[in-house]
Amino acid sequence: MTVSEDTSIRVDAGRLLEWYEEMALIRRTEKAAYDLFMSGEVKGTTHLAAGHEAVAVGASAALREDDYVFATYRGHHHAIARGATPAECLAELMSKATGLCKAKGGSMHLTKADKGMLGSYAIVGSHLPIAAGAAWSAKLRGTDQVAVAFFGDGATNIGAFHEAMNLAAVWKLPVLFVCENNLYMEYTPIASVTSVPNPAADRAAANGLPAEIIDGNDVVIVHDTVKVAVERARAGDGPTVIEALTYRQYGHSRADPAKYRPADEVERWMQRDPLRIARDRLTSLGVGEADIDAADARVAQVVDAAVQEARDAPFPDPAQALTDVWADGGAVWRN
Amino acid sequence: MTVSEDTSIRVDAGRLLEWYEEMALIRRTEKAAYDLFMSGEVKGTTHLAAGHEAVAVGASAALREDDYVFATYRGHHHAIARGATPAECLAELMSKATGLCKAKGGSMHLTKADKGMLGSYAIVGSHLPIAAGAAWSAKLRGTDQVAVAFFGDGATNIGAFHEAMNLAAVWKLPVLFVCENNLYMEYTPIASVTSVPNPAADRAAANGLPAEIIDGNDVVIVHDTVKVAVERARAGDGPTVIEALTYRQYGHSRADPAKYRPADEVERWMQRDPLRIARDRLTSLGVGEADIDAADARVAQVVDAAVQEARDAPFPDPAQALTDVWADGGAVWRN
Amino acid sequence: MAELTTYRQAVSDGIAREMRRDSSVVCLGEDIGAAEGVFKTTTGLFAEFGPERVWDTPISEQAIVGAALGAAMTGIRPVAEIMFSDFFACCYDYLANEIPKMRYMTGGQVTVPLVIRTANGGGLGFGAQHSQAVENWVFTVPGLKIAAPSTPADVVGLMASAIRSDDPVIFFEHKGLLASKGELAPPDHVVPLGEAAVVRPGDDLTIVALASTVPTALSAAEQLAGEDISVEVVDLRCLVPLDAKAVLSSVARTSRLLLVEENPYQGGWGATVASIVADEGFELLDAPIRRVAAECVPLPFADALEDVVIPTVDKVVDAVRRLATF
Amino acid sequence: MAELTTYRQAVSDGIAREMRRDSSVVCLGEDIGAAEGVFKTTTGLFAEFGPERVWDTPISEQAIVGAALGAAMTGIRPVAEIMFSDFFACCYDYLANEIPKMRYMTGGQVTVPLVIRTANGGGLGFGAQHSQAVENWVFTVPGLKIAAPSTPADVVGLMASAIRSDDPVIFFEHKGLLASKGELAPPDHVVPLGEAAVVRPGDDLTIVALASTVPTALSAAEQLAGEDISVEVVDLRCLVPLDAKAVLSSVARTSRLLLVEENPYQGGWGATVASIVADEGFELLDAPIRRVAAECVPLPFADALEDVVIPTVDKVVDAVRRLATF
Ligand SMILES: Cc1ncc(C[n+]2csc(CCOP(=O)(O)OP(=O)(O)O)c2C)c(N)n1
Ligand SMILES: Cc1ncc(C[n+]2csc(CCOP(=O)(O)OP(=O)(O)O)c2C)c(N)n1
Ligand SMILES: [Mg+2]
Ligand SMILES: [Mg+2]
Repeated sequence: MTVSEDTSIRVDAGRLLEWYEEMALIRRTEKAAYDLFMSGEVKGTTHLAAGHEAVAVGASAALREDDYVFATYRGHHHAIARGATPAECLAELMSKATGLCKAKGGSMHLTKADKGMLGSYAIVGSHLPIAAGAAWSAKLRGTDQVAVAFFGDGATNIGAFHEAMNLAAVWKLPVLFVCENNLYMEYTPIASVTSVPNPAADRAAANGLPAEIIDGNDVVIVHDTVKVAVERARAGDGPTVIEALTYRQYGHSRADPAKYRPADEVERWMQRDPLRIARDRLTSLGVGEADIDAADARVAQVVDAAVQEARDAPFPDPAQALTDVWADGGAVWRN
Repeated sequence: MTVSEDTSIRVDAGRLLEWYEEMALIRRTEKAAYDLFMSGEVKGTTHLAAGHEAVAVGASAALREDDYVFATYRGHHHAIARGATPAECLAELMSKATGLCKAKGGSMHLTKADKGMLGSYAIVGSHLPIAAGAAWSAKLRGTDQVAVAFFGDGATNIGAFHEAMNLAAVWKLPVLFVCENNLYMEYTPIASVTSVPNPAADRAAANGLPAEIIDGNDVVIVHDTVKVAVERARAGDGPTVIEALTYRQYGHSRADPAKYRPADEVERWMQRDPLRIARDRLTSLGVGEADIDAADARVAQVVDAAVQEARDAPFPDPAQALTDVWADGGAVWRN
Repeated sequence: MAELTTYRQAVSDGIAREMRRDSSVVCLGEDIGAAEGVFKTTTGLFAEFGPERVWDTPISEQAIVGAALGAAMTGIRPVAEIMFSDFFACCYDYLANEIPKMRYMTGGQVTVPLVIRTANGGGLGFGAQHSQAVENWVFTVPGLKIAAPSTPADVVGLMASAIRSDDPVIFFEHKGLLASKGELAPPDHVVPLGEAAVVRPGDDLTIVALASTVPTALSAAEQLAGEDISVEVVDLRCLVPLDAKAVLSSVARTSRLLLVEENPYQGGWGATVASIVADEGFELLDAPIRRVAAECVPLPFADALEDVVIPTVDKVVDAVRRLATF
Repeated sequence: MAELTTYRQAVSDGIAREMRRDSSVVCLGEDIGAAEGVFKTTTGLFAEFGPERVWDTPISEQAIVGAALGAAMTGIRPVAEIMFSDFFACCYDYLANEIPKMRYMTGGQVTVPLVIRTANGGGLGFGAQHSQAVENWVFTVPGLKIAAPSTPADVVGLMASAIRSDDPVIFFEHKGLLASKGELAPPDHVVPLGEAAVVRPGDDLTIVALASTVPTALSAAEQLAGEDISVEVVDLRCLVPLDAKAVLSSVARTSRLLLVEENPYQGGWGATVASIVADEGFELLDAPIRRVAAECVPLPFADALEDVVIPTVDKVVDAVRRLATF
């Protein structure tokens, strides 16, 4: 790993504690999602982002309320970081009417439009041009909003990534391309199918874009890097590619035990758990263990209540299946 | 233009005269195609490669008979350089039964499979992965054949280019990506929609590939550059990206007068006509004007005869419309 | 008589009218700006609205349509051009998986008011990869509205509806009709999406046609009138919403149905219309439902071959004759 | 009784049998090697044939299918996997414009012996972008053969034909059937492309089904037998070549036709079959042709919603009852 830990970073302890709590909230929600999947209460599939929390929370903290975020099927952390509640996320996963998308989307499609979380996309790379389009829209409307697209290392080998970067560069769009490089596609190591060592960052120059490779498990580093890139974007200086190195703590999806990963690699990365890194930073900033534990306790309460709330929620009315296709709310395609 | 003319290049005069004649043959065929289009004998559209001859002839001279070539809708020069006769090319353009593709393909789809000219592709960029596949096949079969894909500057912004380069690099495929950078897409300057100055070459490093930017109007330079890249490929050292700077002498297609190009730019490039450059080289190698003129005269005769032959050929039997879909020769999709 | 204009000019006019009405309408596509489009269907737009409203793009169909989607989600009404409809295949993920599903998958959170315009169909001798009529490609995907006008006035009227629509609309401009002429649309002309037009009334048989096959059907009908066969021609104008009622009520009177489609028979749009009539109109029918569609082969280049493949007036006349005497 | 195996296992077996027969058969796709495929449909291949015959690819659907095409043109018989059939949209240019047109456009110079396999259809709760049944997408394009087996034995038999075919074949493996069991295919089992199977004989009504809708139709038929309605179930097995004769000859006996399709009604494959019967079988029919297809909406995530959208045994039973008494 080429990440050098920057110990000169300064951060306000109070703010960092908030970030810690937010990361803990995501972690606990993912754990709940896992348990619910294993118990059969979540059907289909689910791609957990445990381990990736620092990317979502650090980036989100550097954004404005009216900025746009685009995520992948592994997107629970981004939904929560943008303000979706664990209850509405879990309800979506559990096929409940109170889900974020009324149980029409599912785990892979969490969307919270009124918080600028413009969707989780399940076709790898598809959202990169869409994010560029949202940034183009901001430019056209003369707002100084920024769009951020989060994507996996695997997405860097698909054509849409290249097209999106080029268009965004030519049009100088206020968009950030943030890669969550967790070393794997589904089960295949990204290095075995990629022509360059840094799948996202090494492609930036091909479109005249600046790139940063950072420790994606350190929320402070993520925040600070994204902040600079956001400022560039708002100033009209165009897109930035950020490659955040991170690791997933569960398998790729469903019950994948991720046996294809060497034990020592897993061990090494577990040592670099984003929650642990944040906790260490907090302690070194003088925050007491009790305060941190209190955050954990609050989170546990919220998520436990969320599970209950989602469990208690009703399944959707079957009639809902035939709504929401058109802007008039209906689904009529013929007379 | 960043091309530095390398005067140290050595080439056999006899060989160069052959190349000159081949280029002249292409030029004259393109002129015939233009005239036939203007007179209504060629319908639809046609994209002439006059001005690009050095790329086709130089590259082809560096290839073996059993190597593979993939071209675009602007591909007459590659078909001829690989051994298609002007008569069969023009017959195809003129919708005649004797056309290369039995008048099923047309100007944009010249193919001469038995000479390894595996097609002209009219969807920008589509052939780049296909060429990679032919190279993969050579590798699988343990031959040391090489595949060469020729494409325009405009094709460098489409996703398939990126996907093809990455796959070819990861699998170390014996494929060359040769860009004919003629500064324009259809009517739009490539620089206005591309994020880097050298649309092909500047993308190579993003896939760990070496790149060369060369004078695409000098057949000797093209030959020598391609030769080195082919040797690399045959040796198992993988793909090379070559960006050959060139210019089209007609408009984009059909009767396009190309008014969008500044007069001085056109003038500058006409000065750098590949035939003129080759002629100058020949003269400086001591070949007499008479010998060169004799080549021109031979070419004129061949092409004039080809026009006549194509004119005299019959239109296809309408029944041919319902053949050649399946390998059994037929087109039956139901019983 | 009203002033005449070309179908080609109607495209530019239709877009310009909406761009004047609504500053959130923005165009993007390859060579659409100063070059005014390779089919000259964006003539005058760059001059009138400038580079802030008319954007030239790289050859990046995914980026074009993807960016249009992102913009549509966030307050813009993009009108994206895909130069030839065959290139829908290069951005089909957006057409099939993203745009039509966005609103539904988000439980109605996001609305997608965009138009994707494209030059569709054959007849200009562009060969297998530049001549396809692909309305049926997008017809396989619920969530897209689909317009395919056959006259200049309908181009303007449907363009108005398409651009004003809060739903995504795929707008097919037929290459073979670009040079054709028809009445100029009056000011504020709006044709609602999903209303077929009876473009020629008749009693003996109903032809349902779309875009290029409308003039083909009309020519056939004219010829058949001389043989005392009275053909009603219904121009569907849209595939979604589909005006099935118009078809069924015409068949209720004529008892005979012929569909004329430019797309290949297999998987063609006419099959769906036929299946609706074979179900809901079964008792109305006095004869088989027939379809004159393209042969199931790629489009050949030579005219002599193309005529064998695509629907022609002769084929339609022949089919009607046989059906009328069934 | 013959040994049982799963549909999932039959996929690997079918491929392995051909790889043993012919060393020019080579597989490529995402996670198909050591990982043995995300659906475990390439189990054992990497172990048996090694990295020279089983290639892991990047997430580059265009490169996968494009490379398969280039290899097929030059002496290899590639078997490419597209993980979910929804991702056909990401490489649709190859499926629609390149592969099916190659032979024709070159006047027969080039042959394209390739197979593209994919996990198709719903029933596993994967939501709108991972659950579509998209046989109808490729059915719009002449030049592709299309197989969609419903039993393990057919998987093996059709896989043999597909891989041996000198034409491009799109091979749909249904996700909802992967865990289902059926008879093991005997050695050298080959099912020709384009032959439908009457999987349950009956007299009162014909159901034409494909892949997942075959078991649905069979369950419905079983239930209806208790009501003295005798249903014949025809498993099409392929869409191209289409065994229209099998459908027509069944309808010739039953006089009633119901099509059961997983794809949406608009643009569904059943519409084409319906239109053939409404034309060539018109005089055979005693009742309307009906189609039980998916509703024209994206596929919702929740089971409670999905059941409203997709064909179910109840819907089929209900449709048959109404048709039988028409
Ligand atoms: C176009 C496309 N191809 C394949 C897939 C199947 N798929 C889903 S996730 C995945 C791996 C993606 O890896 P990466 O981008 O690194 O993201 P991660 O899952 O590691 O977060 C694949 C191949 C898909 N969803 N879309
Ligand atoms: C995917 C796709 N998009 C658009 C087009 C339309 N088109 C044909 S040629 C062309 C310009 C291509 O420019 P370039 O690649 O530089 O090649 P050149 O014509 O200059 O040789 C365009 C946009 C196409 N054929 N395919
Ligand atoms: Mg990853
Ligand atoms: Mg060019």
